[in-house]
Amino acid sequence: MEIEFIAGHNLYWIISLLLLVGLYGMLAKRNLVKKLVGMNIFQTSIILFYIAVASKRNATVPVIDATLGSADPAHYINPLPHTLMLTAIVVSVATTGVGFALLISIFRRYGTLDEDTLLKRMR
Amino acid sequence: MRKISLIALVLFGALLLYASSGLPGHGDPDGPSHRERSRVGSPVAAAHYIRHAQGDAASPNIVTVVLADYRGFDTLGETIVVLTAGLVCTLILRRSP
Amino acid sequence: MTSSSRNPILITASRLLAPFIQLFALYVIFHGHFGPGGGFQGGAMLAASILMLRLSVGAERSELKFRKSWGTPVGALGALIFAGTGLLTLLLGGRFLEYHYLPFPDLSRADLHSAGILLIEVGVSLAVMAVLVAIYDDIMEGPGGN
Amino acid sequence: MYLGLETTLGVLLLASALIALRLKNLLAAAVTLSVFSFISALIYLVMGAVDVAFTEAVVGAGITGVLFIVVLFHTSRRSID
Repeated sequence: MEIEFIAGHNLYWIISLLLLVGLYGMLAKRNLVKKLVGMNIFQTSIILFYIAVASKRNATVPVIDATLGSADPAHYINPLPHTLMLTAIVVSVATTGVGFALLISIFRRYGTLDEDTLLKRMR
Repeated sequence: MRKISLIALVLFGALLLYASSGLPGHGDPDGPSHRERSRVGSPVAAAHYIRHAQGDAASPNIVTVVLADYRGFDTLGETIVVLTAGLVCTLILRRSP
Repeated sequence: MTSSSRNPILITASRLLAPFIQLFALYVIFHGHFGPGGGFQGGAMLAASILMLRLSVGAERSELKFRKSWGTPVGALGALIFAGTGLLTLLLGGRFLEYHYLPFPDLSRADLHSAGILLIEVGVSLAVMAVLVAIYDDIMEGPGGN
Repeated sequence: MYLGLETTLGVLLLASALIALRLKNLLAAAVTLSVFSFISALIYLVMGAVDVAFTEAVVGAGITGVLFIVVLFHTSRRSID
């Protein structure tokens, strides 16, 4: 446990805790809107993990600078995870919209969003 | 909250913390995805993209070039996923009761 | 929830701000080659401006900008622009989305790729804008709603 | 790069996530989720992902917040946990 290891890995620990917080929200909370909040936190932690893996010390943003040129890839941050996560964010808001549609449909039919009451009324 | 889900959550967290110790350090320039060649000698995609993006598509923003040119088929799939999500919303909410 | 507010400050400010937001969104879409930006961000900004109008001036008057029935057709049109660019290069002898077969004369290979990326960004932004506005409209206007 | 700044913002992110899950007023939880999105956009910006930060700031803080609040006005606004 030297100091370099902690400085290099503390962000991963924070991301793991964030993923656990999102999973806790999805498992333990009884309100369905709270479950969606937990799902958003979960998605953000995964996106954050990809961006953390992509970052590179002593490198700049992935837009080609004329003074640096594109000869040495060590000058630029890895652009591939950025691309994948860019589409993942927009897809995540669209899927959250589908979740909202299901939520409103459930509320119109059963009149509640609490999980236990919902399971009782569905019986 | 039931006890078994709490136990599963704690075990999952311990597994995540254990697995993250095997990753390269944050911002390490010698990480596996930042190298020119992988461990078995095949070229890594990111270095190729950074080298050739401006020459191939005349645009300095590498993310845009990878998004729409090198991986354009992937983006087509994502667009269709977004469109499908909109259609599903319409089908769920505007259905006559 | 009332669909329009009665506050004149909100109505005036949002009607004044919306064209500038849309102008900046167009700048983001068409400047995506040279700086941060692109189709996804620009489409989301266009959708945000239309959602702001929907919330402030009411659904009836904001329908002058984007009708409620346009959601699915415009989204499908965006995906069709994307797929049509790929099919065009396929018909002209290349592979799917191989932009240097596009029929623009007097352009070098790299500039043809740049033009193809621009076409695709327009399609993506149309699809994203239409779908995000359509989700909002569906939530507001479903059967049994207000 | 800015490891101290990233860690500080990460702790703020955890705190806002926990607050968003604990609040009983769902409208306040939705607004706290917007705050969460903004802090995560800041972290992306510090890590050098400008495009992702831009998308997160527009989508996560603008459109997701609007959709959450509209859904809350159509359903119930209080939660029992």
